[in-house]
Order: sequence, then C-alpha cells, then structure tokens
Amino acid sequence: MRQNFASPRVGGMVALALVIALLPVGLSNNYFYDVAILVGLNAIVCVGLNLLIGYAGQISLGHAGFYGLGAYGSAILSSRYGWPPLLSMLSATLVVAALAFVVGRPILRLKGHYLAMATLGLGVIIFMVIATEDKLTGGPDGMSVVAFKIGSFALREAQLWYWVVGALLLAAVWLALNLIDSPAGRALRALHGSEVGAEVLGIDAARHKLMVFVISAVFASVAGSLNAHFSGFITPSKVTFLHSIELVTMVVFGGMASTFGAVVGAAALTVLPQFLTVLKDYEMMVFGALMMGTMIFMPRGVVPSLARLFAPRRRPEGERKPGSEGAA
Amino acid sequence: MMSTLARYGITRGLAATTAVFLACAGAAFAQGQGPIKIGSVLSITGAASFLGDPEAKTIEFYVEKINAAGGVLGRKLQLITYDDGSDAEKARTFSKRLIEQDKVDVLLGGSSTGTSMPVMPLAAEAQIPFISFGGAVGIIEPVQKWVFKTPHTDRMACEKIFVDMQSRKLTRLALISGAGGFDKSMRTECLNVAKKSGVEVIADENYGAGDTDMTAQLTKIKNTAGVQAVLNAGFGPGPAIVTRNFRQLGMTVPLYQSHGVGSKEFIKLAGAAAEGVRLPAAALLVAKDLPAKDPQRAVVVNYTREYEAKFKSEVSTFGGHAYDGLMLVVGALKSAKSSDKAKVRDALENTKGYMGTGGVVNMSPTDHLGLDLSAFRMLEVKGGNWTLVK
Amino acid sequence: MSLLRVENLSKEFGGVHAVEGLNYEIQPGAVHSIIGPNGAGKTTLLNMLTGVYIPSDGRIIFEEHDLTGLAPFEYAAHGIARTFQNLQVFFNMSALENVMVGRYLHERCGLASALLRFPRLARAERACRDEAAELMRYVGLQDYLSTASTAMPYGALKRLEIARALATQPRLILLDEPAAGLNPTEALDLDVLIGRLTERGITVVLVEHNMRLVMGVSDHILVLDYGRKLAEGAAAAVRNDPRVIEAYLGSSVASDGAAASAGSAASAASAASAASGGGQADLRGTSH
Amino acid sequence: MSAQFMPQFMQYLLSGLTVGAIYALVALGFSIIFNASHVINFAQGEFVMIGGMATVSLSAAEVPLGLAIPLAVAAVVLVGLALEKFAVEPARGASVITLIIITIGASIFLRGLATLVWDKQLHVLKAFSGDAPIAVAGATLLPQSLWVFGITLAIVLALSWFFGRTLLGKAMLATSHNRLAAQLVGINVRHVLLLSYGMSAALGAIAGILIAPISFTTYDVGVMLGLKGFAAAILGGLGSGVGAVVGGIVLGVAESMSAGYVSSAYKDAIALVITLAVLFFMPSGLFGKRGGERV
Repeated sequence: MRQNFASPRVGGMVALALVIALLPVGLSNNYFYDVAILVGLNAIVCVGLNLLIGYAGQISLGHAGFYGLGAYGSAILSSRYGWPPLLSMLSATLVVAALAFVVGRPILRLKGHYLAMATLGLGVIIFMVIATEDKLTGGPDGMSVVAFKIGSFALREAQLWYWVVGALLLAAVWLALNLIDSPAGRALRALHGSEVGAEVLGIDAARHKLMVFVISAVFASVAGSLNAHFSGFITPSKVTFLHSIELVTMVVFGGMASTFGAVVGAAALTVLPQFLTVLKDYEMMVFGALMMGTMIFMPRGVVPSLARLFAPRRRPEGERKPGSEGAA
Repeated sequence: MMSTLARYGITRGLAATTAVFLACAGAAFAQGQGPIKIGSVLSITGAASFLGDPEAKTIEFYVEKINAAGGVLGRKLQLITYDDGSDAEKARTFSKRLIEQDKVDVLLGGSSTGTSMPVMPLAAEAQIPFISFGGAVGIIEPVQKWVFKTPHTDRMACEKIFVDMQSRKLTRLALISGAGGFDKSMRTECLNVAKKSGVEVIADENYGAGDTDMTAQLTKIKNTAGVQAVLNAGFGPGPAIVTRNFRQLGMTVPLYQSHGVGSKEFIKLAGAAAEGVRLPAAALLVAKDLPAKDPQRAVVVNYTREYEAKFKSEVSTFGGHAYDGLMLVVGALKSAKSSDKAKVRDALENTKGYMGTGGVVNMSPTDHLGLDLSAFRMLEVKGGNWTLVK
Repeated sequence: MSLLRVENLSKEFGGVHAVEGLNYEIQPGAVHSIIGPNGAGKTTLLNMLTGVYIPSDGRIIFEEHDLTGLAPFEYAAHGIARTFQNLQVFFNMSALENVMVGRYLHERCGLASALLRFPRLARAERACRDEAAELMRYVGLQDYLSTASTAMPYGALKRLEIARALATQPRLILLDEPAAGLNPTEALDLDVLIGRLTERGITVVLVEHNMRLVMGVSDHILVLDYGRKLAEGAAAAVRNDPRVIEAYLGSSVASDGAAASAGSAASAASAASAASGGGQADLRGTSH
Repeated sequence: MSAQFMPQFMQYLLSGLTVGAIYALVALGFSIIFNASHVINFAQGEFVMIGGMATVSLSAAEVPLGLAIPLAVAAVVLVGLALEKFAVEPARGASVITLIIITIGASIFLRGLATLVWDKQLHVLKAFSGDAPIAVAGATLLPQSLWVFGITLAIVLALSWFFGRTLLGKAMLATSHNRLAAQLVGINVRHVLLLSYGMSAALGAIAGILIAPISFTTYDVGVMLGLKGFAAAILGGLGSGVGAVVGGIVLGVAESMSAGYVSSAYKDAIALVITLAVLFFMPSGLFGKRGGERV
C-alpha cells in the first residue's frame, strides 16, 4: 500500500482531481466553463482511444463515428421519441457497444494502415448515414437536443455540467488506469509489443483487441451523448473523419500509452484554437506548424517527453524502436 | 496544459473583471461613451468558407467605414469576429465567448444554418439580438424573440423557381443536390412545396462533398422519362460541375440553379456551359442592369462598387447578407437611440422599408426576415453575365 | 507414451515445401534438439508446433489432444511455451512486466474486476509480481528486476524470453536458437539453465546451430534437411552419421539456394534467415 | 430500357474511369512515400491542391500552359522536398504514427499557407484542348478526360520503367524491402527518402493540374482527394504500383456505378463497403504484400 501513493496511478489521480477541483477558481464566466467542459468530454474520448491506440497499438480513424452515434442516438431517442435522456444515453451506448463488437472482429484482423483505412471507412459510412437520413437526424444542419434530465431534475447550469463531466473524467481515467495495470491491460500492451509473442503466452489477441475496441467505442459514445445534451445541439461536423483525425491527434500529441497524456492532449488541442483565433488568417498555418513542431521535438508526445526530461536519466536506448510498426 | 488553461482562465478572468470594473466606473461618468460591441461568428474557413469569407470581409470593411464617419450614436463600433471553421460546436463556444467574455451588444452571423442553430438558444438565454446569415426557413420559423435573419429562405427560392417553371409550362422536375446543409435543406423545402406549386419531382439525385464528376447522376436524370427541367440545389464547386456535365451530356431541358450560386464565380467556373442557366437571386448580382428607377439600385450599385474596389473580387449575395445584417443593426441602434439589447431587438422587429442588398425588409413580430418573393429576381446567364429575366 | 507427436506434418509456402511429411515424437522429460542447415525447416516446424503456422497437412498431437489448426494461444493453454529466434520481447514494457505477462493464463480476471480493481485482483497482482521476480532470478536476471526491457543487453533479453515462457508453467518449452548472438560465456551458462529446466520436469526442444551446446545437452537429436527428416537418434549416433556430415559440409551452396528460392516464393518464409541466422553452423564446434 | 442500357453503362464507366485515374495518381503518390518510409503522407492531398492552384495563378499571369505546368510541378516538388527535409527528416526515428501526425500538421499548415498565398475562392483552369464533348459509344467524354487517361498511362509506364529498369528505381525498391540491407549495399537511404517525397509531390501536382479544368481547385480540394487516394492505395495494396492504379480505377468506377444504379446519396458509402469487403478477404489489399513477420 505504501508504494501506492507514489505510483503514477494514485499520484496522477490525486493531481487530476486537484486540478478539476481548483480550476473553477479561474473560470470567471460560462464561456470558460464551456471550454473546460469540452476539454473534459474530449479527454474522456481520448482516454478511451488511448487504450486502443497507445496501449493496444491498434489505430482507429473512425472514433468520431462512435462519438456521433452516441450523440445522435441519445439525441434522437430523447428529442424525437421523448425517452428519458439517461435511458437514451444508455441505449445509445449499448447500440454502439454492440456495433463495435460486431464490426470489430473483422476489422481488427487488419493491421497498421489497413486498419486505419477500415476504421476510417467505418466512420465515413456512419457519417454518411447521419448526414443523409435527415428525417431522423436533421441532416447536415443538425438537430436540437433536449436538456439532460434525471427525473424532474434538469442539468442546465454550466457549473453543474462542469462537476458532472469532471467526475466522469476522473472515473474514466481511473477505469483506464486500472485496466492498464491488470492482467488484461498487460495483455493489451504485450500484443502491442509483439502480437505473436503475446499469443504464445496464451493471450487471445483478437479477443483482447475486440475488448479494448468496444471499451474505447463506449467511452466515445458516452462523451458524444453528453456533448449533445450539453450543447443542446448536434451537427454531423462532429462525426466527420476530420474529427476522428483530430481525436487521434490529441492522443498522439499528449503522448501515446499515457493516460494522463491523453487528457493533456485533449486539453491542449481543445484550448489552443481558442487562443489562435486571434491570429485570424494565420490561424490555420500556425496551428499546423505547432502540431508539426511539437511532434518533431517531442516525438513521444508532450507528457512522456516532459516526464523523461524530469525523470532521472536511464541508460540510453538503443536503436530499437519497439512496436513502431504496429502502432500505425 | 490544464494548468495553462487555469492560468489563462485566471489572467483572462482578471482582465475581464478589471475591464468590467473600469467599464462600470466609466459608465458612471459618461453614460454610453464606450464602443458598441458587435460580435460575429462566421465560417471563414472550412466547408462554408464561401459564405463566411465575404461576410467577414464585408462586416469588417463597413464597421471601419462607419467608424471613420463617426460611428453610431456618437459611439464607435467595436467588431469582434471569430472563425468557427464551419463547425457548429465552435460556433456555439465562440458565441458563448462573445456573450460571456467579450460582452457584445449584438450577435451577427452564423454563416450557415448549421452554425446558427446552436447559437439561437444562447441568444435567447442571454437576451441578446442575433441576426443569422443562414438560409433555412427553420431559423425564423417558428419566430424566436431574439433571432432574425437576412438571407432569403430556401423555401422562397423553391417557390420562385416553381413560379418561373409554371410560366414556362414546365411541371416535371428532376432534383440534384449536394451533401451540404444548404443543399439538403433546400432539397427538403423544394420537395415540401413542390406539390403546392403544381410541380412534380420525378428524379432526386445527390452528389457528395468534393465530388469531381456528376455525369453518372445526370445520365440517370437524362434517362428518366418526362423530365422537363432540372434543379440543382447546392453551392461551391458542385453547381458549376453539374452545369458543365449537364452540357457535356447534351442535355437540353432548362437548368435551374439555386440562390447558393450567388456570385459571378459560378459563371467563371462553369464557363460557356453556364449559358441559359436560371436562378433566383437578389438584385445585387445584376446591380448595373437594374433600371434607374428601381429603388434598390442605389444600394446594390454602391455596395458592389465599394466591395469590389476594396477586395478586388466580385461581390456575392452572401457578403450582401452580412451587409444587410450590419445595416439593420445600425438602423436599429439609431432608432432605439441606445445600445440596450431589448430596445435594439424591438427596433429590429419594427424595421420597415429598409432597402438592402437582399430587397426591402419589413419585419414584424411574426416575420423576422421581412422579405417577400419580390426580393428575389429570376436571373439567367446570357453572354457570360447575369441578366434579369423579363 | 510420447508427450508430443507429429504425423505426416507438412508446410508449404507457395509451392515450396518448408517441411514435408515429417513424423516425429517427443518423449517427456528429455532434451530434444532439432538441427539442420539454414532453410531446413527448423523454425517452420517450431512455428507449427506452437500454432503460429497452420500445417498444410498432417496432425499435431500433444498429450493425446489433437491441436492441429488451433491458434497459438490455445497451444499455450495446453502447456506449450516457446522463445523466438528473432526476439519478440515486449519492448514497450519493463523486464518484470514481460515476465508478468507470461503469468496471464494463471491469473484469470474478468473485465469488471480489471476495470474496478477489486481487492482480490490487487492481491493476485502482488503474487504475480513476486512470482515473476522469482523467475527472473531463476534465469539469472536478478540485476534487471527494475529495468526497462529496452535497456537490456541482447543476452539478457534471450533469458528474459525464457523466463517469460516459464511463467506460463509449460510442460514443453521450445527454444529457437537460444545461443545465437551470445558470447561463449553466456552460451556456457545456457547449458546449465537448460539442465535446470529438465529438473523442473519441463521437456525441452532446442533448435540450435551451436553444436557444442546441442551435443552437450541433448538426449535426442532430429536432423532436418530440405524440410525432411535426414536422421534422428542419440547425439553420438547423429554426429557420426555420414548423411549429416554431407548435409552440413557438402551442401552449403545448395542450401543457400534453397533458402533464397523459398524466400522469393513467399515473403513469410523470406530469406531473412540468411541475414539474421548468422551463417552456417559449424560442425567443428563439436570438437571444442 | 435495354436500348438505353449500353450508352448509360458506358457513361458511368467513362465517368468512373476519369475520376478513378485521378484517384490512381494520388494513390501512387501515397505508395511511393509508403515504400520509402512506411509512412502515409497525409499531406499528399495538399500536393494536389498546390499543383492546381499554382498552375491556375501562373496561367492567370499569362504564362503559357506549356511552361506553367512544369513550373507548378517544380514548385510542388520543392514543397515535397521541404516537407521531407524540414518535417520528416528531423523526426527520424520517431514512431510511424508520430510521423503521420506530422504530415497531418503539414497538411493543415499548407492549407493555411494556400489561403494566404492565394485565397479561399474556387479557381478553374482552362481545359488543355477545349470543352467540346466527344461521343463514345453513345456516351460523351470531355477532351480533358483523354488527357487524364493519357497522362496517367504515361506516368504508370514511366514509373514501371523507372522501378524495373533503372538502378535508382531498383535502389528505391530495395530500400522499401529492407532498409538496413539497402544501407549495407551502399544505397543512401536519406537520398531515397528525399527522392520519394519529390516524386510523389510531382505525381500529386500532376493530378491536381489534370483535374483543375474538370472539377476546379481551391485551398481545401486536397482533403477529399487525399482521402479517396488513400482509400485507393489501401484497396489496391500499399506499396504496390499496380495496386494503386487498380485501386483508384475500381474505386472511381464503383462510385459512378453505385450513383447510376443504386443510390447517389450513398455512392461513397457503397464504394467504402466494397473496400472493406475486399480487405476482409484480402487483408493486404488486392496487390499488397502478404503480411507476416518472421519470428
């Protein structure tokens, strides 16, 4: 138990909880709460996606699809059919989990860039259905979504949303950290390191990949549902493949195989555009340059690179590049 | 990065508080001497940048111009513009920023329907007038207290086209539409009002974002028996490609485009193929062709001249929508004699006879657009230029 | 009764037989070696015996269970473990974690338990960590208990794979060229380690070019050439078999050719072994 | 109906082939860089965009097309080389996914740059030889499509000669198979990398120039074309030249046939489903190298 408090798991959790608890001191108005909530929701997606990409080494360029299904599923059930939002959200989550389970098995047989393409294709197909079936989804212009209600209690205040999302983010991080540190999590990391090496130790790689694929889809779906209810509006722009790429970028930017990296990546890339907007015509260029620069100088992502900077020097690494092929 | 956010939050928060404090202090001495803040969230980049780019340029240019002439009510206008990248979520966040952080007096924008819709509840909540540049009729129907818009609705465009078809004794229509919000919304509206207008839609094809060739869809339409006219709902490169493919396939029935094609760019892109294409549009596109006695002539000729001189590019009706939005606000400020949000809103709702690039605006509590079908002119491309259909 | 039996086992890559019609038995408790020139089909055989390759023909029977066509993880569940000629260390994990992964089969935990970290799991994890550390000491890696696997020298990584395989508690362990790339001292230590494995009651199959090692530890040797059984028997008998000597000394050019043609036919069996295998085995090494 | 069938089918086919040829050129660009570095260059679409935009602005400045095109291609090659030199090269040794994110950053950067250098308007390039449609078996074809077919074919032939017959081409192929071994036999792997970025930039630029008269060009035209090209490269099998071409054609034809015979709203989705179905049965695409690491 003694070592537990020093472990990154407990220490990191405490730090994250402190940040979430103290942040409102600096949030002087609803706009800041808004940004913070978006950071939290994106971070939940990224924590899940990082399990898949960072730990299990399986790329997905289609998670905006799951995010969108969660958002639209919840939105349609609650706003068009009058279901209670909580039930809508859970149903949407269930559907997403089932879909991920069904398509995951054939898709996850693919490796590297082929997997990237297959997930990308899956996401684009989901996008097309959402953008085309406008009777149900409102088409490209999107649809309004009712406020989140449990019983007669409506969740409207940004401050309230902040605490809910903050708590959920903490829960997501805790679940992810637990998973990574469990035999199943080790199995995931192992199959990232060497799939055949993991298999001969008795690890059913396909089953584990499927498991983490479903988990990450569920994280995305829940965040999507919450986002729809929080915004009160949802458009397919959050379901595009560009958003999928944005999510992956957050994960890689923050640092693959680092749960806190995923949180930091989500925060950085959600907040950055809010700063860069003052650059007007130069915004896009500067954003691209920052992305390139960060990845060139911190190829492992912000958190692992900084962690290494502060950590005591270990023996220099050899030329080996573990799992670099499998990751892409 | 969380800590960066916090730091940002704290410093900005402090700055904002200080600003508010100073503003209050200032207000105590000289009521209303600060600038009138106009906030706008536009799709300057992304899929709807066709709309947002000219809108942003127009607003910025005219705010400067107004300020150079002394401002409004003796106060300067302060413009704060954010680019939502055609993303609805960003539109919402930036609108919140305008309301909560920048404390603007009025909201302009939402270049498209998709980026306007999420702003509407915010405007209602903050009780701040919001003028959208989105096309869909859903923005003003049902009427929301704080929400106005300047562009003609897609339903009006459909109706205008159907009226023109009837005058040419055409009743059987093939639709081809793009994948964007504008395209889809117009398609839906046209399908809705077709029957009422005595038009039968007998083919309904689509093309995707970024598609480079629509001959397959048009071939299908060509081979649909009885098609008397084709209507293309869309903006961006799509309509120009459709027009070229249409001619390539040797199709001869009349081709209608939507008001999404509201700029000279279309003719440039489609080239000779554009000859004979008809579309409903604001008088802006045919400014110089308007008869001298046309009451709209002065305003559209003026806007065209100034915009083209400043930006060295052709005017579009989209920039015109933004012009109208800004001028409506200026007018409302003047008649309200105050920047009080509720008073400005009331003044907006009472706008009568404003002559804009889109037509004559007569708002009312039941009509937050204030344009009727007469605001639309039916244009035809002749000799590489827009001409009024007599 | 044999521990493992293969009947008429064949593996074909695009028309080239890497292994052809092999019948072979492994007796429990002994050290079996498989030798042969490069491209003889040794690693292919090992890959089939662990489910990495599915045989084109024939059967694999382990403790009277027909394992033919099963996946590698199912072979592992039956008690067959292996190491790799080309290291398959999990370089994204620490050395200790690598061995802990090996405990996977014996540390079942449900998804809920993993996500919520029930106390029972926390206790099991500590036990797992201790056992993994114990295994690392057992193979002589006590100095690397808290080292990143990326920071370990090659010889230690080879042992790490052995420790990891042992963590699965196998009844049969297949070592694919454990001595390749080791210096003479490290190779000598390997003899001792292999000897201790049999003491644990584990049957060992050794694929190796180092004849000193093979001749020193083997109870039984199988010689493969062009995917077929060339000879089989006790070490001394095999060493003096003229066919074996011929295969090793007289056909180095031919076997290179075989490796190359197999490689061009199927990249899976690519000629990479020619680059990574470290050249021809040295029979003279036996006289050391 | 049956009398209409052939011309209608021909029209779908010709339209699919034109689009497919462009996808093929973009896919070839992906494949060349992939071969050299095992990286998918997400800025490939931006090569296409810059090629088109540069030609447009050069010909707007009265530069004759015969000169404007090579100049534009050269400019894009410079961009490609710069991308390799200043973004990919410094990150040498980073994981593949990091490199991919770098190329995504580069694509955003280049798009942003394009809005500054040019604008956000659509631009059209005059067709190389007029707009008069040519009748083919009851269907019609624009002369520009012939240019697309011809130049694509020429490029495919040139590439197969280059990779099959020249020492440099063979060196590049060798590097793609085994980088270390290539280095050992004296191939300068860094030059190969630089060269492959240059070549694929040139291919992208040519695609962008060829299509500018058909579907116009603007600062973000590369996004969708890049996506389609990537899909084509994967469908055909990464790293395979034949695969890239076949993948592009199959994708283009699948799209236009779906639009014609099934549903134009879901034509892209149908093409993607076909791609996924192919991958299900052939996990390395139609002509890709069968996977399988040696253990």
